[in-house]
Amino acid sequence: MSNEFRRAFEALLMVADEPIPVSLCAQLLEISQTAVDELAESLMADYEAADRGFVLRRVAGGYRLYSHPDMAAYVERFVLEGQTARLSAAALETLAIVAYKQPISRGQIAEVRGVNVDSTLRTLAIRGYVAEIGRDPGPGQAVLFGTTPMFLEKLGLNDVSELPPLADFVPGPEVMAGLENSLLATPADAAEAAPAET
Amino acid sequence: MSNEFRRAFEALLMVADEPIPVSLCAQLLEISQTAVDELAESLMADYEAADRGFVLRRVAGGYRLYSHPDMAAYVERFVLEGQTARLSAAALETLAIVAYKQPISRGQIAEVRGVNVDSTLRTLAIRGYVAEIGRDPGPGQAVLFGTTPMFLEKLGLNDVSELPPLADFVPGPEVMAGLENSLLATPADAAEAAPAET
Amino acid sequence: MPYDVVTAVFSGPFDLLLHLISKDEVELWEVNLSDIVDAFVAEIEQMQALDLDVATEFLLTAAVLIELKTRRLLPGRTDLDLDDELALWEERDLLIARLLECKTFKDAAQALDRLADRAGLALPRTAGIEEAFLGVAPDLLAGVTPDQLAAAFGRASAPKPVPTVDLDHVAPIRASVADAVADLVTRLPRLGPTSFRQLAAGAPTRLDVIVTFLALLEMFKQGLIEIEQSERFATLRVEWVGGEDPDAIADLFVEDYQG
Repeated sequence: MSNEFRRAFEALLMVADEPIPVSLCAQLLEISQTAVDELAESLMADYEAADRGFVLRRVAGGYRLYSHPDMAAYVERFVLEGQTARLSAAALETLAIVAYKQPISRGQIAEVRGVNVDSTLRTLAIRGYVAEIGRDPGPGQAVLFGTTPMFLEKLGLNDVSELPPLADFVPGPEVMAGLENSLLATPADAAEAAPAET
Repeated sequence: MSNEFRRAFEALLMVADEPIPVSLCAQLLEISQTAVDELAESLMADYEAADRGFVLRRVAGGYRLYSHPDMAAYVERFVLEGQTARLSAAALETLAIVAYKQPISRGQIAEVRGVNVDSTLRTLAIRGYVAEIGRDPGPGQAVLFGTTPMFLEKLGLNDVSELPPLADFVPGPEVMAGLENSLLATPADAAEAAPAET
Repeated sequence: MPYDVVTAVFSGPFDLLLHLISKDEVELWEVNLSDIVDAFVAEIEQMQALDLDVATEFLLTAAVLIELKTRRLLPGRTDLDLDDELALWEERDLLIARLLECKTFKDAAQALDRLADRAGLALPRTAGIEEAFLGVAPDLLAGVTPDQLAAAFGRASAPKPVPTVDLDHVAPIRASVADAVADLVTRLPRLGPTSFRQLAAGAPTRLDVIVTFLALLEMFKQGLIEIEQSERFATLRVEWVGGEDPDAIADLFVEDYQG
């Protein structure tokens, strides 16, 4: 099997978040599905022979790279001690925007928050709190996000309609005045004012 | 370097969705940061020697796996999302000013650009290239902006010190002389220096 | 906003001026200052909808350019005050320094763009934690109540504090431009044809000279005055063409500037 196809296949596997269907592999590499399977098998053998810390698996009709089961203990520690072990205040805000404004696109969330939300959304999606629930019919067909049944379950809700009404939280005039004053706030004040969400 | 550490490192890289900070690698593998760097370097060489379709890179202070740049054509066909729109010239120039002069206030950027930069800064923040990184301790306590880890990632840099030196872009004496001649103030000088003018 | 339309083409006054100077890149020094100044002013005139805050730097740059042009066109200036002369040179050097800085960052921006292009050929792995490990992962929503979520939404969607724009250097000029317009609107009809030099003769400071420029520029734009140059190397003549009721016009202007 040509080196070019092998390298291209590896590149695709590296950037894929989910198993890539065999048919899609074949289409992207412009080879037959049988050739894809052969390529995958030789790669699997390759990785095993080189004693890599990852494996290539065929799952649900597609191919995906996984961490090697032998290394599970390290991965578990990573999950527990890594950066994704906490829900930051920023992540909670992003989740709240998805919950109240769903369906909503990545760009719309970023507009509201004024910062890039790619990695936060990814974390929330990996954890199963939010998911893609559709596509914007407009040009660009942006992915639209919404909350999942797991999210509702974690918050003890039956339905998003049970979320507290927003009117209660629309800032009143005194908050607006406070905002204006906050221009003069010191960094220390600002840190205090932002509740430490975990 | 032990095979176990190498495999564990590869397994971690497989499940990370952002660069894994060197310190976290060291903590999880229970080896020194120097050892992590050595491990990473040997892996990079390893992947290159085996002509893999992916590369290991050190970006924004951590390690992360990427598809090989040679395979960009295949990967682009596959990953339609995340292909971010190009930054406008104005946004790029503002970004350059922030990158080279950080931490820098809105007013200081506006001074260099000669225009109000509020909307440009907001775009850069939403795109994740810049963020508020502090407050000027002086009167007014202006918000100070700096570049983000995502900026480093998008540029493939480990650290802002890897930016090409600003001195490389300072126009040469011929541009200086050209500008001076173009903006000559006195008719006498003009006559001398610009005989072609009619 | 019209401001954005303008900046889409030229991201600032220095950018615009650089563009005008190096348009005929062949021989930088053969560019005619008069042409540059005319083109620059023409560009500003297209920014009519631009509010003065945004336009200030454009106008200040224009003022320096116009003065440079005026000086260059004036023959035999033995009568000129040495302080004035030095001040103009300072203005010019400052402008050149800013143009150089602008060019430096323009070129740096292109280098960053190239770096990003190159880095963009490699895409990062984003798969994240595998399903098998999600059971181990700490519950990120543990202890989070619906009310906390609503509060988080309130924080996220609350209007951000309006960014403070440093107007310290603008504010006094704004006031003075309005004053200068008001002043000129009453003076000019009585003076008949005059020259910029005469008008600025009594100006106590550099700032007042610039403000007079800005005021004339604005009045020219509004069709209240004619600015003309009878021949090369002649003085810039200024003449009132705005009609008979200066008081009403003056009021209008002051409002315009402060609104």
